[in-house]
Amino acid sequence: MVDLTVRVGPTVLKSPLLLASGTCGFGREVAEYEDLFVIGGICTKGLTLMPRLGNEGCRTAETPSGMLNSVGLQNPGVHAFLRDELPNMRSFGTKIIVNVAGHDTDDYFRMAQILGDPSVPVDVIELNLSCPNVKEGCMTFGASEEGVYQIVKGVREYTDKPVWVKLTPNVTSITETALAAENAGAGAVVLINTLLGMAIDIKSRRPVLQNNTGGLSGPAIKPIALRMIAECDQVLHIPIIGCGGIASAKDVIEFMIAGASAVQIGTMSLLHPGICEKITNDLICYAESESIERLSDLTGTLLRW
Amino acid sequence: MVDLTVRVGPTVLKSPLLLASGTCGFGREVAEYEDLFVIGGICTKGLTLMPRLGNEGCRTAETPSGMLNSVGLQNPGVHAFLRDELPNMRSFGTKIIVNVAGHDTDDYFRMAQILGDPSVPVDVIELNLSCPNVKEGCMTFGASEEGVYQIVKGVREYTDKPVWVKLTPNVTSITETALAAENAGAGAVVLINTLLGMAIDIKSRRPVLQNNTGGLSGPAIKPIALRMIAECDQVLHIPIIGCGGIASAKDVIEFMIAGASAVQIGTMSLLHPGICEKITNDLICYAESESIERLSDLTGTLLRW
Amino acid sequence: MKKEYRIPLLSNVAVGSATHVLTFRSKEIAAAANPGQFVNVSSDLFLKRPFGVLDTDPEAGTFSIGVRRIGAGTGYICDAVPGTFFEVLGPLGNGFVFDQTKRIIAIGGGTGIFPLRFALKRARELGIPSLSLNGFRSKSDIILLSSFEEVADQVRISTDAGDFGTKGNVVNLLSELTKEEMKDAILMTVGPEIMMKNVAKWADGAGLFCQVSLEKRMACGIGACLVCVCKVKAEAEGEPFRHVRCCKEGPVFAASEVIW
Amino acid sequence: MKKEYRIPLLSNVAVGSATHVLTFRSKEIAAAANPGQFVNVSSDLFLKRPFGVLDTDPEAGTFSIGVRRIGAGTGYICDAVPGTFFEVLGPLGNGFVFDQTKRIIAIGGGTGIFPLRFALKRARELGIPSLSLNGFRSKSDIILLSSFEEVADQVRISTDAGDFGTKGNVVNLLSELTKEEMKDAILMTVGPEIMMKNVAKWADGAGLFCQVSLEKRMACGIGACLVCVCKVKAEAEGEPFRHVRCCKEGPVFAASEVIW
Ligand SMILES: Cc1cc2nc3c(=O)[nH]c(=O)nc-3n(C[C@H](O)[C@H](O)[C@H](O)COP(=O)(O)OP(=O)(O)OC[C@H]3O[C@@H](n4cnc5c(N)ncnc54)[C@H](O)[C@@H]3O)c2cc1C
Ligand SMILES: Cc1cc2nc3c(=O)[nH]c(=O)nc-3n(C[C@H](O)[C@H](O)[C@H](O)COP(=O)(O)OP(=O)(O)OC[C@H]3O[C@@H](n4cnc5c(N)ncnc54)[C@H](O)[C@@H]3O)c2cc1C
Ligand SMILES: Cc1cc2nc3c(=O)[nH]c(=O)nc-3n(C[C@H](O)[C@H](O)[C@H](O)COP(=O)(O)O)c2cc1C
Ligand SMILES: Cc1cc2nc3c(=O)[nH]c(=O)nc-3n(C[C@H](O)[C@H](O)[C@H](O)COP(=O)(O)O)c2cc1C
Ligand code: FES
Ligand code: FES
Repeated sequence: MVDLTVRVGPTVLKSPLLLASGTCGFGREVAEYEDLFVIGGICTKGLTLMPRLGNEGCRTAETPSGMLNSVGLQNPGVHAFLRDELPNMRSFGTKIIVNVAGHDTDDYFRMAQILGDPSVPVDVIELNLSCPNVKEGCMTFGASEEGVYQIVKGVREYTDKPVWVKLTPNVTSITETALAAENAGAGAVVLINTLLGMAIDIKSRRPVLQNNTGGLSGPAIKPIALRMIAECDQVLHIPIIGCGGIASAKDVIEFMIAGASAVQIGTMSLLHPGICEKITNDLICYAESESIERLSDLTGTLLRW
Repeated sequence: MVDLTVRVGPTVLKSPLLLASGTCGFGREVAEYEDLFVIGGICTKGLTLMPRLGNEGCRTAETPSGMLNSVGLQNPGVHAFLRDELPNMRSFGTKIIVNVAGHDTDDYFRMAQILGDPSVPVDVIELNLSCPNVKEGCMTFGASEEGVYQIVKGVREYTDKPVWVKLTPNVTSITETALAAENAGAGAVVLINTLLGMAIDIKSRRPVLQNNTGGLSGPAIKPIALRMIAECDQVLHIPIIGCGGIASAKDVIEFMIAGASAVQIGTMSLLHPGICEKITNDLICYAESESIERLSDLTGTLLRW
Repeated sequence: MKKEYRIPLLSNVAVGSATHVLTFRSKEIAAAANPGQFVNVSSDLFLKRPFGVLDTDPEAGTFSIGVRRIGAGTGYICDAVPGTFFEVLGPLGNGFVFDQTKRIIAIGGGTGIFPLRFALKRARELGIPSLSLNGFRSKSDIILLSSFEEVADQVRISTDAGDFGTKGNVVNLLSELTKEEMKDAILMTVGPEIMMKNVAKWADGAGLFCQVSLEKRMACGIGACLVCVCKVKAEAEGEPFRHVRCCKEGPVFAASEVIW
Repeated sequence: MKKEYRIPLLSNVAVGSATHVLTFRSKEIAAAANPGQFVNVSSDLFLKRPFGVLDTDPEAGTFSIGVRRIGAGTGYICDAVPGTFFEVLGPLGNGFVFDQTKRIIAIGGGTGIFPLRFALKRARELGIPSLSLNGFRSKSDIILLSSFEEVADQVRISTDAGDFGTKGNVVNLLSELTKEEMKDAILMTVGPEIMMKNVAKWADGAGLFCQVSLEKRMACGIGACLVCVCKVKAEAEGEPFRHVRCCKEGPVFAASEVIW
């Protein structure tokens, strides 16, 4: 039987499949549909230091093969998370990746200090430098090399836990921000967060989303994610976690071939809870029919023309 | 009856519908399916100074609600175009927008000189600073303010004809490159060209496209195009031509509300030749049911939250 | 473990000009659904569409929904032929609460009448007296009248046009209620937001407990993505309000909680 | 003016394990299609799929295609039930040339046999003697044999497995031809690229004119987008080669032009 285990630096995941931040809350709901014990890990909804109510009004719009969201980081704050959610999450028996977002560099450092403490049972800190739906912080940092470098470097001083850096695709050169993350000590980069988009209601002549813009996710963005991963795979020395529109085992294989050590499933797991089980089964079938012993052998095997 | 006429600076178009560059060749094929006399104009396949054979091998891949192409600017060169295609194009009775692409700044200047000559019957020069499928030039220029400014400024010295600048969405800030175009004297900006993407064949572990990457077009990219147009509409003083995934009259209206004075239809006209006639009819119905006298009144009427 | 079902459409019956009743086979949903809960149904578009459960037949293992044609998604669903397969999640959310209910007044408008039909049926099963008040634009828009008469003790109709029942909207029907009819009654209302808001206001004035079923754009429908939140009153001090999930904590809320 | 047709599927017949013959109603396509031309057919995916025309019935106003199940697009098409509507462009491209043809040898493999069936039918109508050589993997893969026997003067089969006809591939069939049979013959070949390449090589050796039908990924199918180009010999000096559109200048080319 194929070995689904993958490594992301020091972190060993039971499977390359992770649930993406913001699309599985803190796992409670998806746990009713999916055996989380067999997946690689679960990324929490983006946490901030203080609780956030998120954006008001309409938060989603449907688009061709995708959706826009502008949740705006609604979350209970890091302290309530530790108290009310983490113990339950630990019971899933899978890796817990905590997605953190800040207004300013200090926010990131303080959260890294809290979550990075060895006594706090979280496995990985995922720095969200890419949320397009809040006015301050986040994507602003992720859009420049300096922003990424500064935050990752700072965070590294507060924790020895693996730090993954989730980057925004809304940049001219993804390799530059990815390299900045690597140089600052990131354990891995996560590619990609959502692309900034808009939907318009022609009746009211208003943006459908009350935040005016939102993040585009789903299969529509898959070709962009694949390209960015393949680009980064040529220059990075740290692992890449792929994300963006993954809907099938075939997609997972494409992302791994492009350079991903593991992948995150977001929108399609939202729309089809239980999808990880199906993808896992299909990955096993594929590996058996292709006589692949370790799925991780696929990573970065792209043959360029 | 509604007035479909729109103005793009000094250029009066019979309708806001243009056929996008590269998706209608030089109009010969589409003229068999579509009455080009009633549309606003037709943008030629990207021309280069010398003929180009384009990329070898597979040039297209299907993606969810979109496609990748890597034609690589196959074209007969500007001289053969003037001799073999332009006379026929003029017979369509619509505006001719010539899309030009160069290896280097000089290429653009020379083509502007040739096409910008008052004796050459082309109406508009569209500078393609955004083709992702050629190794040199094009997108490299369009990705930076300086690149855009330098080329547009230079081209302006060679011609008095309207110069539209087609920008790449593969940038951190579209308003910066758009403003650079405006400051350099562009008559309009065209937003957007394709997003850089990749597709992978898991059997061969190779990119489907022999050029490795290609440009993503079609409805998948529509939300990104809309957002970029709405962003630019807030800062620009020159007109915007919208492009990206337009498939229906509703889409045209959304693009106009977001800020577009006219729109280009690319991929969906490829897949459904004859679509302009349908969209035109639907636009007329819409305008009548909403008592809109001039369709151009829609432009830039977005009510932000 | 819960799952996304792939189930066939058994029948599709047009009721009124732009409304269809669709019946699906699903033992599990038929057995588990409660009034006010909804199902999230696929179409040929990207996101599923939420619809309140209209009826269940646990013995036959079927359930039905009423669908008004609005846009492309409901268009696809209304046009589907029996035998077509759909991906369906459900039953989802929290429905109406019937505990200690002595008398029910169900107030519906638009597509809101569908879940109320199920609530009235349940009330009948529980032996709770019920009164159904439904508002329509005009006589020709009235649908499912006999179906409501089957399950409600009394059915009253208002029409904006005044060509059937009371002229005006459902609030006019409410204001015609006798003291007797109002006594100990619990209100359940589903319909356009403005209607529910007015019903809630009326209920507040009348001192009656009122449950409302809110509608928000949804993606997952199971509480995972937070795109469907409703604004409700704060619990803790200092909080201006709370954002709760329409699909998980709702869609039915106590009207007194809702910030309109 | 040409147009994109929206036409119903009339019948869908499985022929062999993974191959279907689908018949559509379209007076226009039935009247206009020539052998070797193709139609571009929608599915539930983004791009249309190209298929060679297998047969036409201009009187009934119908045409048919043969479809081998390959991926999601052909899967959708093979599973479609009669009554389903498809968007279809066609007939497209340049088909086989019959001018001054004294004798035809049609050499097919895989899905290539479908357009050849139409070419043989046309040859019969034109009174041109014909010989059909089709290669299959094994006896159980042989399809449409009687249909070819209807229209070709002679039909010969090769199977890789050797359990029917000549053992080996179609080139083995070619090498068995007599001088008589080869005399003045024009070859028409459609099938896997490697097969056509070998046939073309053989034809070159034998001094016979050979037409091949190439397959490239397409988007528009009408010549507007340039994604489907084939590499053919240069015309002008200094040109290394030319890129011509499979969908417009092709799909049928003189084998001697093609750069494999
Ligand atoms: C809990 C709940 C129960 C519902 N019950 C019923 C019912 O029993 N019968 C019925 O006919 N309708 C019901 N609706 C409304 C129904 O979901 C919408 O009419 C439908 O989603 C419209 O889809 P569309 O593609 O036709 O419209 P479009 O306007 O094209 O849809 C665009 C997007 O907006 C969303 N949307 C549009 N209108 C609504 C709405 N009113 N509520 C939520 N999302 C919306 C769609 O889901 C889609 O994502 C219910 C909605 C909710 C939230
Ligand atoms: C001129 C021409 C005539 C053809 N005639 C026939 C015929 O008569 N019968 C038949 O069964 N098949 C024929 N084919 C091949 C048929 O078009 C493909 O098998 C089909 O497109 C595969 O689609 P899919 O979604 O099942 O496969 P996928 O591999 O999933 O398709 C992915 C993409 O690749 C393209 N593609 C895949 N294979 C081919 C191919 N061989 N040629 C061109 N594009 C391809 C698809 O169109 C699609 O865009 C013909 C192809 C061409 C170009
Ligand atoms: C509703 C929603 C909420 C999201 N919230 C977050 C978040 O809090 N933090 C984050 O890093 N990414 C967030 N994302 C982005 C996803 O984690 C993922 O990067 C993106 O959706 C692309 O992957 P997909 O196409 O598989 O969804 C969110 C996405 C969606 C759809
Ligand atoms: C096959 C193909 C070829 C294209 N060639 C060109 C080109 O030569 N020059 C150019 O500026 N844009 C070119 N484009 C980009 C389109 O003009 C358009 O900007 C883009 O496809 C987005 O619009 P759409 O989604 O409507 O297709 C090409 C697009 C496609 C699909
Ligand atoms: S729709 Fe996802 S939380 Fe309600
Ligand atoms: S498929 Fe568009 S030119 Fe051939």
